[in-house]
Amino acid sequence: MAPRIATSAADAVAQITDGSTVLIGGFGNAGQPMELIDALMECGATDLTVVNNNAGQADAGLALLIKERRVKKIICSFPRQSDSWHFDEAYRAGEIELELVPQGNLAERIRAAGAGIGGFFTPTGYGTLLAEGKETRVIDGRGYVLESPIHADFALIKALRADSFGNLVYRKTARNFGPIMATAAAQAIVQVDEIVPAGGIDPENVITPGIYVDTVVALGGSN
Amino acid sequence: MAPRIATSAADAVAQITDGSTVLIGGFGNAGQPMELIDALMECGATDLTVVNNNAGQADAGLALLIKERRVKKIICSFPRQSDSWHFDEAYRAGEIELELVPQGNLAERIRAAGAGIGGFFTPTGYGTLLAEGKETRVIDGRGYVLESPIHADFALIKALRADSFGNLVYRKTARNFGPIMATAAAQAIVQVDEIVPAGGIDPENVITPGIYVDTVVALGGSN
Amino acid sequence: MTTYTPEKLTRDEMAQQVAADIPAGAFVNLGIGQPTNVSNFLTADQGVTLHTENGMLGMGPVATGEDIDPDLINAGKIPVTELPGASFFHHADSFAMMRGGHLDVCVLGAFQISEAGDLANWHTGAEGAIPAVGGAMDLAIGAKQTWVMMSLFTKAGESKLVKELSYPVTGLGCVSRIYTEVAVFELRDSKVFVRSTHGVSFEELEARIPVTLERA
Amino acid sequence: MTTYTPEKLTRDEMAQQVAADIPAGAFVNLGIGQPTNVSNFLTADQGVTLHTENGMLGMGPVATGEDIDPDLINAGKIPVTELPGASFFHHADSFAMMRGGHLDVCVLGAFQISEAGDLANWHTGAEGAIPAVGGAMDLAIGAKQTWVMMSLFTKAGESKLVKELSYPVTGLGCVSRIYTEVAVFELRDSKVFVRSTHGVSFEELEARIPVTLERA
Repeated sequence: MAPRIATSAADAVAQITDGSTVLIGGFGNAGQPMELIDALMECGATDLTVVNNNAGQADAGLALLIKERRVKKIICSFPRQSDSWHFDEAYRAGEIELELVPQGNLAERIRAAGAGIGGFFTPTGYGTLLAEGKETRVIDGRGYVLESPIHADFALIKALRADSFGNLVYRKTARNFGPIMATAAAQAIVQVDEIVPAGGIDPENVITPGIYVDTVVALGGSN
Repeated sequence: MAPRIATSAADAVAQITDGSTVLIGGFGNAGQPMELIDALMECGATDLTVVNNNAGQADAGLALLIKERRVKKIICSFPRQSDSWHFDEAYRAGEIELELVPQGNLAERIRAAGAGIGGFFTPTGYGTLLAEGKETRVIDGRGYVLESPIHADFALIKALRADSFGNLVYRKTARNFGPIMATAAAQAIVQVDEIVPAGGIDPENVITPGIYVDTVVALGGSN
Repeated sequence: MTTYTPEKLTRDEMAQQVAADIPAGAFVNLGIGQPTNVSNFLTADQGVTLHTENGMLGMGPVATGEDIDPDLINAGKIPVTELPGASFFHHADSFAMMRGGHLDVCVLGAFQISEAGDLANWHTGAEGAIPAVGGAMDLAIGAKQTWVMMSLFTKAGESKLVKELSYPVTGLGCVSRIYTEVAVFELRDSKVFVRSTHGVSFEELEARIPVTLERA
Repeated sequence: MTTYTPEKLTRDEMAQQVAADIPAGAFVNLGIGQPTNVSNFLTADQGVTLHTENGMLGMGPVATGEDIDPDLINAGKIPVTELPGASFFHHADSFAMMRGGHLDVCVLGAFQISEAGDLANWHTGAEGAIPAVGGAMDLAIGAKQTWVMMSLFTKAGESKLVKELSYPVTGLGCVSRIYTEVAVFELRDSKVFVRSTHGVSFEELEARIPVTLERA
């Protein structure tokens, strides 16, 4: 189905309800869907489980969601940064649950959810604290940890351009988690700079096929 | 390392030795590296394990390798076709081993090898003859089979174009197994229509990054 | 309500029924053989997107004449065309799309279906037969809904809808709808509902099929 | 032979040594911090391709002025440039490249390394510390060779090369080479070889390090 074209970021995230699991794209500021995160802040949904590489920076976006205690749990690889003070405070107060995942396992677990894989053996993390309590196995002499897929209700993603069928292209390292997060969420909500007609993206160059995209909002862009 | 630019298909496959495991791309004729397969035929390597979606058709390419009993084992999803008479004869004579794998598991097993995954739980094949003897597990109410990666010594792949760093683009449904096979082989050998200078392929549109490509031969093309 | 028409459905009428049942905007994979014919009855209004497991969404009609391109084929290795908004992807991504439950409907042929929705369509199990599976097992369990098109009876007159499969299974509990020339069935809650009969009455069907049938 | 120079290596000299040791044509990931400095000493002749785990091969130097593009950053979130022949890919593909053993060399910092090549660099394990791992565990075990750059002693004068880790492990048995200001070590066959010493003698080093050292 062609995606819904939302009229605004607020309209795009309107279906996100309390208790949802939300994948949020981006690595640093590159690919971060800032307007969608701000709209999520404004829409009031709380009790969220958020999956992102980090746990918010400074006083914007995800950091504000955490400050307002709207995130009950975060699954991420790198929460501790020089400007992650809102997470730090919530964590030290015991008011946010942290599931720490090596970055590559985080990516592969998201991909597994989208790909219908029930679990996979990864060498990353074997023998470490982050494998404690997890099933392990030595295969051909190498140690592996069994990791499970991360399914989500929603994904918030930033891409460069969509066509009217929801096919997406990204820009440089802003691609990062977007393509896999789109596959792992029941509803993928995407902000783009522009929407072009079907046929406006070469089929050879589509990075995220439209089948994965449910809602698109065009917000213009700085590029 | 920039790939070796071979002077001919024969030169490209010259390192393939007896007993090698060889991934061969293509689905039907689309993406089939016919010149590389012919060169493999001529180079004399025998006792091969071949991974391909099919088991050869008519009197060309892989079918001839099978006819000449150069393939001791084939891993494929669909050996039986109206024109797979050479495979049929070798199989009925007990002169070729067949490992039959559902097509999606075949693809995922090849991807797993390239991605350093030690094994994965797939729902495909659960409860069927093709899961016999394999570990199974019910996860969240759904049955899964544990499948293992398929590593190879060589991959023979057809792409449309390479740059001098080995970055590849494919053409339409000829892409099929090429990108994943390139990642799963110790040596990926690629035939292309043309080789362009570095910078000749937009970094956003690269399908196979050059890191996976070891040997490239330009053979011109019909397109 | 179980509806009735006096004539058996032709193959085209079966394809037409399947096409009419596909929800607007659905992503659909049509298996090789009879299911491929469904595409001829999809309307532009429906906005259905066709997937082919060899790496494409937005597949168009079969290619003819100068449009034939050996690099653009469907899973049956027939040259096809591409529509605006199409996309290409590699085999692992294509089967991830199927296995991950992203296709709405997949339409397949079958040797047998059990009342629990178990499907057999890949292997007769006959002595000396060379097995081949292709994408059958991925298709069977991948889509949100798996529908089957088949003739209801074998040439010997035996029902292909059975209590338990005698052929090797392709996928367990995956079939939710069966289109045949004499009836359309819906499988849910471990029951077999007869949506319509064609050229036979519900009672005649009951007499010839070894599973308990429910009126829809 | 274990070589000797009278002066300790500066940070730039350490980076220079690492750069000189990287094989021509290698695919390399340089970790955040000191390892990033290695790129300043790679020569064009070497033809080394840099990977950044946030989805790029063919990374160029740090971007300045008008070349700064917020969509083109490295794993340290610093704006960088792209070289001809670069490629972009998503996070799962990028970490598959690492985990699958396709990178030749990865250079990392460390808190501690054991004589078996176990690496600790992600977590001090200190009370109240907020753990963060990022790509450290993927990098440690992913590349064909993992090299470490660090000062050999803590501020308190304790050796970071130890018999067994006291810090939480990042990856087991993964480190094959250690570059420090006073010595370069090669770890193989469960032994620690001293390739060179700088400003200290082999014997002085032996006295300060709690593992058995071998002459190279």
